Amino acid sequence: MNRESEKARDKSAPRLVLILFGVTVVVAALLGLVNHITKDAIAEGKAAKTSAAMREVLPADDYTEIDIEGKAGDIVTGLYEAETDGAPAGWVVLAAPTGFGGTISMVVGIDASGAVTGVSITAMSETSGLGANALKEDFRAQYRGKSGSVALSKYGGGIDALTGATITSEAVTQGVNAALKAVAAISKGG
Amino acid sequence: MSPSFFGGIHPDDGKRLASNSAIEVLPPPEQVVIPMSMHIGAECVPAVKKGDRVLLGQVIGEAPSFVSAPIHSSVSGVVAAVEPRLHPNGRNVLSVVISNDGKDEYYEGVAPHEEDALSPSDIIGIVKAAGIVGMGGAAFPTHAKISSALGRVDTMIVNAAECEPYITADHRILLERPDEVLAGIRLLMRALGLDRAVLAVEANKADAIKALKEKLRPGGDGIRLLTLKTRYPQGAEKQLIQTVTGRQVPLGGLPADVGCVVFNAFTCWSVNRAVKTGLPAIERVVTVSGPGIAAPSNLLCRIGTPVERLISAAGGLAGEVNKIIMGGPMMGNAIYSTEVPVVKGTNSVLAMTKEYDRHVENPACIRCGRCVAVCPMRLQPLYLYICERKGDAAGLNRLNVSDCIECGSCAYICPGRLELVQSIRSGKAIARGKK
Amino acid sequence: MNNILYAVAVLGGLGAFFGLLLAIASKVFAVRTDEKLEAILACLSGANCGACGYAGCAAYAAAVAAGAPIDRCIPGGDETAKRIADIMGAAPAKVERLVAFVRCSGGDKTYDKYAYEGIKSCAMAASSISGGQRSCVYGCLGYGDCARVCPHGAISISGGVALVDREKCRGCMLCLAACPKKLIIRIPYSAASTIACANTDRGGLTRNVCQAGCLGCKICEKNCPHNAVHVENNVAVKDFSKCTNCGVCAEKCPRKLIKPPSGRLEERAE
Amino acid sequence: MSALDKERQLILTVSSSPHIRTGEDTRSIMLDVIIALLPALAVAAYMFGVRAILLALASTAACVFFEWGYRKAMKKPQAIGDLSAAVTGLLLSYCLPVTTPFWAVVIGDFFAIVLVKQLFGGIGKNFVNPALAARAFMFSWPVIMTTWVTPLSYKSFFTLKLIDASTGPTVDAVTAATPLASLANGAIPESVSLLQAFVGQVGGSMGEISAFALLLGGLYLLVRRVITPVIPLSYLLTVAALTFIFPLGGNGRLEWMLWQLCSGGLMLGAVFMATDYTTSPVNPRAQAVYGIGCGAITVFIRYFGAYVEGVSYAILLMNTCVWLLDRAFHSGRFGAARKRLAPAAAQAGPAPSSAPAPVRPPERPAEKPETGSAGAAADEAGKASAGAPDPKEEKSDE
Amino acid sequence: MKRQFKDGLIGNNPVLVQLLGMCSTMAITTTLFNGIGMGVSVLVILTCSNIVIALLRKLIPAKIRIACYIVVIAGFVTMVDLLLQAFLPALSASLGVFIPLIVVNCIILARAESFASKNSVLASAVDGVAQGIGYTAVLVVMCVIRELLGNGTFGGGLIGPGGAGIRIIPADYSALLVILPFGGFITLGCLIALMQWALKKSAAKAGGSKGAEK
Amino acid sequence: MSFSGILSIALGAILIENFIYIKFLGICPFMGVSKKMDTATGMGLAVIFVMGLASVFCWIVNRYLLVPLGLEYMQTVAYILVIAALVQFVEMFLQKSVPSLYQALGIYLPLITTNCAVLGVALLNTQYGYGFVESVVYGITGGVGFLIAIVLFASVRERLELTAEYPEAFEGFPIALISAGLVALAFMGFSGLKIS
Ligand SMILES: Cc1cc2nc3c(=O)[nH]c(=O)nc-3n(C[C@H](O)[C@H](O)[C@H](O)COP(=O)(O)O)c2cc1C
Ligand SMILES: Cc1cc2nc3c(=O)[nH]c(=O)nc-3n(C[C@H](O)[C@H](O)[C@H](O)COP(=O)(O)O)c2cc1C
Ligand SMILES: Cc1cc2nc3c(=O)[nH]c(=O)nc-3n(C[C@H](O)[C@H](O)[C@H](O)COP(=O)(O)O)c2cc1C
Ligand SMILES: Cc1cc2nc3c(=O)[nH]c(=O)nc-3n(C[C@H](O)[C@H](O)[C@H](O)CO)c2cc1C
Ligand code: SF4
Ligand code: SF4
Ligand code: SF4
Ligand code: SF4
Ligand code: FES
Repeated sequence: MNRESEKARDKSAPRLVLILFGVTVVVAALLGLVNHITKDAIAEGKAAKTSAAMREVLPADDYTEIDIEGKAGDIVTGLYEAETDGAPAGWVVLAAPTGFGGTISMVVGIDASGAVTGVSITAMSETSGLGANALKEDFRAQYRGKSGSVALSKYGGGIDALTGATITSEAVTQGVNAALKAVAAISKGG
Repeated sequence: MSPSFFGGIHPDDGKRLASNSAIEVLPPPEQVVIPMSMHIGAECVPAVKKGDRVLLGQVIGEAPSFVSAPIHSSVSGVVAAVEPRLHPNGRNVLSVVISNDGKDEYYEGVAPHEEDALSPSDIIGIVKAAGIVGMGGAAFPTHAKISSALGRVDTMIVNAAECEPYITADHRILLERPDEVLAGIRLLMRALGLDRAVLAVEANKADAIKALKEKLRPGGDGIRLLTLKTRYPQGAEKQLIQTVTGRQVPLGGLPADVGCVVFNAFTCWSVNRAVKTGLPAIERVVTVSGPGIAAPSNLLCRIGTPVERLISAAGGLAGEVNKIIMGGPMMGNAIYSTEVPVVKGTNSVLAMTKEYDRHVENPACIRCGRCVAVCPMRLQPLYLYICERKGDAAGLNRLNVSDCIECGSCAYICPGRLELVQSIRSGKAIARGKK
Repeated sequence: MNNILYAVAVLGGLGAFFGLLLAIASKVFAVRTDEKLEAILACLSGANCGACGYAGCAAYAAAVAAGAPIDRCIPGGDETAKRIADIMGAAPAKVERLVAFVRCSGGDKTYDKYAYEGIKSCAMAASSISGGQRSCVYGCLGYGDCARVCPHGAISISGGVALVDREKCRGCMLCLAACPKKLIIRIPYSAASTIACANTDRGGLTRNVCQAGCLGCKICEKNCPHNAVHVENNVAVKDFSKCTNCGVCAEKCPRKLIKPPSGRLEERAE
Repeated sequence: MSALDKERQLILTVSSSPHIRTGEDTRSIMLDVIIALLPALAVAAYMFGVRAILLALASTAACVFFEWGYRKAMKKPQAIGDLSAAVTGLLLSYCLPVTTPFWAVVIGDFFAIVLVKQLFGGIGKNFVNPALAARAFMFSWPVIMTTWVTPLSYKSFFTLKLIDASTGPTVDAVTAATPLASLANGAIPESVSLLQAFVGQVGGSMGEISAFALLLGGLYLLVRRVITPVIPLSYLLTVAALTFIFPLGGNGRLEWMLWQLCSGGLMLGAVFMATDYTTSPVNPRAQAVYGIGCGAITVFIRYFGAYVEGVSYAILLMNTCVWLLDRAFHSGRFGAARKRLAPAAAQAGPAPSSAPAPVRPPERPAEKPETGSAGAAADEAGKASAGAPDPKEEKSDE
Repeated sequence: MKRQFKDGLIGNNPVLVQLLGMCSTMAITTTLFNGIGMGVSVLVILTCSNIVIALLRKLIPAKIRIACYIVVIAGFVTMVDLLLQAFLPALSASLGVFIPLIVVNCIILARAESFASKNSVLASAVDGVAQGIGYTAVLVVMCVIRELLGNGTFGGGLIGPGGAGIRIIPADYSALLVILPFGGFITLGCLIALMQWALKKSAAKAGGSKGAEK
Repeated sequence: MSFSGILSIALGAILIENFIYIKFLGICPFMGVSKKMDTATGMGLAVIFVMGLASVFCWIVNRYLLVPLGLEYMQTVAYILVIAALVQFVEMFLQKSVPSLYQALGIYLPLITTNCAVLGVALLNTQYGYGFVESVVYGITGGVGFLIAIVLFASVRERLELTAEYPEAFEGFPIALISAGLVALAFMGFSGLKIS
């Protein structure tokens, strides 16, 4: 690099500002462009994922979000009322209990009678081979049809824990219970 | 619980081998080799040359400075050579070789002193002229030690611990000549202007303690007999002071800094002899012992006698001897030739057999921490070793390598068989070199 | 489209703001820096990756200016090292390549005064007793302190004596300081032969302790046509400024200890 | 050469002082550890059947083999004679469930010896405990590591079948929860009594179940001076104190504390693993701090962690602090605290004969040489041991 | 140019020799899919940023060059991030925060500083591709090893039933810890050791043959 | 922000999700500057400082600029710009005004700009949806986790440097990485910790 000329270039502070400004402006413009192109695809992807999960746990035509501010505990992060052909079909609850490796994002479907119709896990960082086995259908299927409250077998409930992953199992169970409770509160109140 | 020093070990003391052998006088050899360096301090300058006739007790090496001690002929005869000869320390050292004429003619200066008329400085003068050096191992000129302690100390300790295994020279002298040792102690007390002294003896010398007790004037003369727990290195100066007075010699300090001065028991005996008879340091008791000696003995022999003579006088070697040591097994030097002479500081000659050799080819530290637990100076030998191996001078200084007294407790105890003392010695040099 | 405008405005604003901030700060907080340091810094990769072991490029530049090795910038590689070398001063002028040489042929040709037990190190053995176990107190102890310090693996122990491989030796002379017997000297790489003995005792004494040692017989001295070999202190010494590598001395030496500086001991003896 | 030397053809040996060495060496120490471990193996065999012994033997053999193999491959001098690999093998098997399949044990042994120990240079050079690191690694197979057999539930002493990794325990013995699992939930186990837990009739890793047998082994090690009491005591006391002060689940303090002490790998860890020389500090004070650290982390993990057992991780974590601790807590320096002890007379200058300070009578205890520094308890513990480790010697009357 | 590629792969491999970008190398190498995804993302970003920086190298003053480089790099990273989110959401989810963190991946800035800022556009582009391939290769090797030992499968996220990879070791025998952080450290350590061994060996060979020539 | 909330964020950042041993963020400086204990300490302290600072400013930029304008997708660019400029600013400031502190900490600053941990903490703050206090706590305690990790590791490396004898091929980074792996193994003891 030619140091003499570099020094000369360094002299003016406004120049510094201008160049940095220029670079950032160009980058920002490009980013804005890319964002413009991808924005919809990203949003769609996200929505599709959640709605797919919702549809999986409780098939319905339409889901409307219900305000649950203060009515459910920390674990429940969202509640939707499901409708099929305009008739209420039950509720879909988004829950986020804490497992072994952090938050587990899950979706619980509950029908009008208050029984669980399905459990789906949308994001988790449990150990693969252990806690991650909670993604498997046979574990989640255990919750189907349960109502009131659920518990692991070792506490006298009907849910068999995953081998070597009691903590994950407990967390999922906790999520389902929170969902059931939230729905109970809503349906009573509403 | 009696006060004691920190750490230490309990090796098998092996003293039973020689402790019951009375001191025998070894006839002087046909030729003595007297090195010009037998003490800490400046090497002496030969005062004779080849062909000179010398008499028993005549000065043959003159002390060039204050911290040094003159050297005397231990026989009468003719100087056969003045040349470098093998010294117990393994190096060739300028020595005066004298052919003994067997007559033991005394030099005229050798005459008894009028004991009661002596002033403290007269006593110091006699000690200096007699070339007495510490007989406990370090061979520091005794007159220099007295002078530097004058007026600074309140306690004189006589070191009769003799904690090194096998050695029984001090033990025998205490048992056989308790009067002379006590007289020497009183002389030193007079020289220092003290009216108290502690005579410290390890508990494993029961008979000597009994003999001393009988000779001590009850209450009269200020000498207190103290029985010490048998534990190595009980006799090391700093540890002994700690045991006796509870004081710790400060870092880099001298005993006088805590008001103490220490003399070995045999040193006291030599002082007494120099005053009573005028004989300088030409003789000493040497224990010849160890598992490889046929008839372990305590021999009173002339300085300059070849070790070979001592061994044959003690019945020769027995068993598979692989090592001969001058000094104790913990701190002594292994020698490779039995030609080397007895010097002033030689308190024993030991022959060790193969089964005592526990050296291993590939030592490995297992971090058991025993070396730390036994180090009387509270050092961490394993870390010193590591730093020395890496040549890390800063690390060695941080770990105070210079505090080590080379007592060998750590290497003795080490189950990994590390050569800790050897490494630490080299570590001291590294630390000094790159401070 | 609005979105893109916002983006441009915000990011551009941030850029301008921080640009300004730094521009002002660099005026306000200007610190006079060392020219050389700046120059070195400019050579470094600037990645601040820490691979050099220092706390970033600036720290390493400072260390280099203070004398640290110049080849630690891993992303920068050789090229950077070269450029730093330029800044740090001209490379040393070409000089005669020097290599190390061990002046001893004893080893197995001496006998042991005693069996040594302890740390396997020349310094240890030598400082232990009587200058080591070998009968010759001048000779190589064979525990390889020199080999351990050699960063280029140029020294091996052969026949009980340390031997420098002239091809591998880079002349750093670390081994010189490591040898407690001070046996290692520098010789020109091109030297065809050198006297491999350092025993300064008289011939008779030497013969007693070593079957290979220099006897001080002066045959080499007498035969050297260039006056390059002299016996001093009972041992032959070569003056390389005069030696023409003619090889006469090596041929005439009755003990065959004037040897080429590398190759295995056995080969050398031939 | 003197005539004597010539006559006897003596080639003497020269070496540095000291010239005598204690009879104890690494091998004898390791042998003592193995002996001390035997009672626990006996209890394991009684409770779980012959498989316990087989597992221990297999693990030991594999460790010794890997140690031999690595050093052979690397052309290093052999060192299996020091028996440290055998200790590692034995201890690793002790902290595994008795049903662990042999292939898993062998992988664990490989990990312990090759990756943790020999890669760093072998005995004395590794910085974490090989057996414990291997156990942590074996949590790769959590099902294997958390399948517990009920003691004495085998049908025949010789026929405890292996568990099959894929199908879980297909044992002809019953699996059981360990007391720890219950304690982790704040409940004192109901199915077993404290006495059973103490002697070892509980589920758990094969070598850890019997606090009694382990204490017996620990006592042997103490008597033989292989270990000093500092680490085990500071470790156990810390756990005892913390669990006594903070009982969970509204349980009685004393009962809760005793259960905590007798459960899981605590005794095994405190007596045999935290004391591993290589991975623990050498300075007594540092050892006390190390023990306290192990205790605190153990309780912390037991109370708050995902794992019901914290011992192995606590020790591993403290292993990494050893160098720091040894540096920070060494035991003072001889003569460093002298000013206080120097007699007045010595400073008063000359005229000692006129007023000599009396010699201290030896009965008076010496003042503590160190200045009382932080961690008085640690200090005391350190001192207690400082005297202790004088190794047992050949008695002088032998 | 051939040399540049060889350097990128072996002689001057960004991870194994320059020891850069270790965070992502250890963090995300749990399935082949992750490895390839990350590797290609870095390759693209590295190449683009190298090109742009080589273009701008004459323009940018020294004082703010790091800031400018970072902004450029961050721009590309964000673009890749957005594109992934839009079109490969699964990959985006599994790489998580490590995609935006490519900004601070030392490799990219290091190449910008030490290469692109001093060389022509073409050379810089080649450098980006070569170094990117070197990085990707290491990631792939790490992934294959860790996925195989830790999960018992090959090609996770890409092939096999449901993208779970082809099972090679039965699930119950695979050593879970190899795909945990611990395994990342150990695997990378062993790989670098292997590299050092190989480089040394080849250097010795080269040195040996040189010696023989003499 | 309750005390227990803060405690659990802190414990999480220091022990459970240690930036180095579990999250793998900031490995480059961790490996580069862990040979000696004192430099490791300096580095650790500097990281705490920068991570705290980054958390504060990035939170402000995000909350008051990006979110209101719907520009969340520009987080990465904005954050790195903020961090780079801030660090450089602080460095200049220290060098001129507090040279002693600059000597102790400042020299580590450039190394930190391009460190995954700092950008990581800003991005994670946003991802976790942390408020201002939480962000600051997470930033600082994440740095504390880094400090603990690097100091412990430096002590291990000092020990290895002095005592270990490993095969030549493992010289340098390989043995360091394997040692770090073993420390990470020990840190797994904290995984899944729950403070209730
Ligand atoms: C590497 C590793 C990963 C783990 N991952 C999980 C997990 O994802 N989920 C979980 O609940 N427990 C996990 N654990 C914890 C234990 O497997 C388990 O919680 C504990 O041993 C109690 O298990 P149990 O009660 O199911 O027998 C993990 C443990 C280890 C060693
Ligand atoms: C260089 C030197 C100077 C000494 N100066 C004195 C001194 O002035 N006064 C004194 O009483 N002792 C002095 N000593 C003797 C020591 O205190 C000690 O008695 C001697 O080293 C022997 O101790 P040891 O056998 O325990 O090693 C000195 C020693 C040495 C090496
Ligand atoms: C480890 C060690 C052990 C010692 N053991 C004794 C001993 O047992 N008896 C003895 O008189 N001196 C022993 N000394 C020497 C003393 O420290 C000290 O030098 C001597 O008592 C001073 O007296 P002196 O000058 O009259 O020799 C030992 C020294 C050391 C370092
Ligand atoms: C008291 C004592 C305890 C030991 N504990 C262990 C241990 O817990 N784990 C282990 O692998 N080795 C242990 N060993 C054996 C050996 O010291 C260990 O493998 C070293 O770590 C090897 O360097 C022990 C040895 C002793 C003497
Ligand atoms: S006694 Fe030996 S093995 Fe034990 S710690 Fe000290 S040096 Fe190491
Ligand atoms: S030789 Fe030195 S380090 Fe060893 S125990 Fe004695 S004083 Fe301590
Ligand atoms: S240490 Fe240096 S001078 Fe000596 S042989 Fe090796 S490279 Fe040559
Ligand atoms: S040359 Fe010197 S350092 Fe090398 S082996 Fe010989 S004596 Fe030792
Ligand atoms: S890649 Fe993370 S700090 Fe370098």
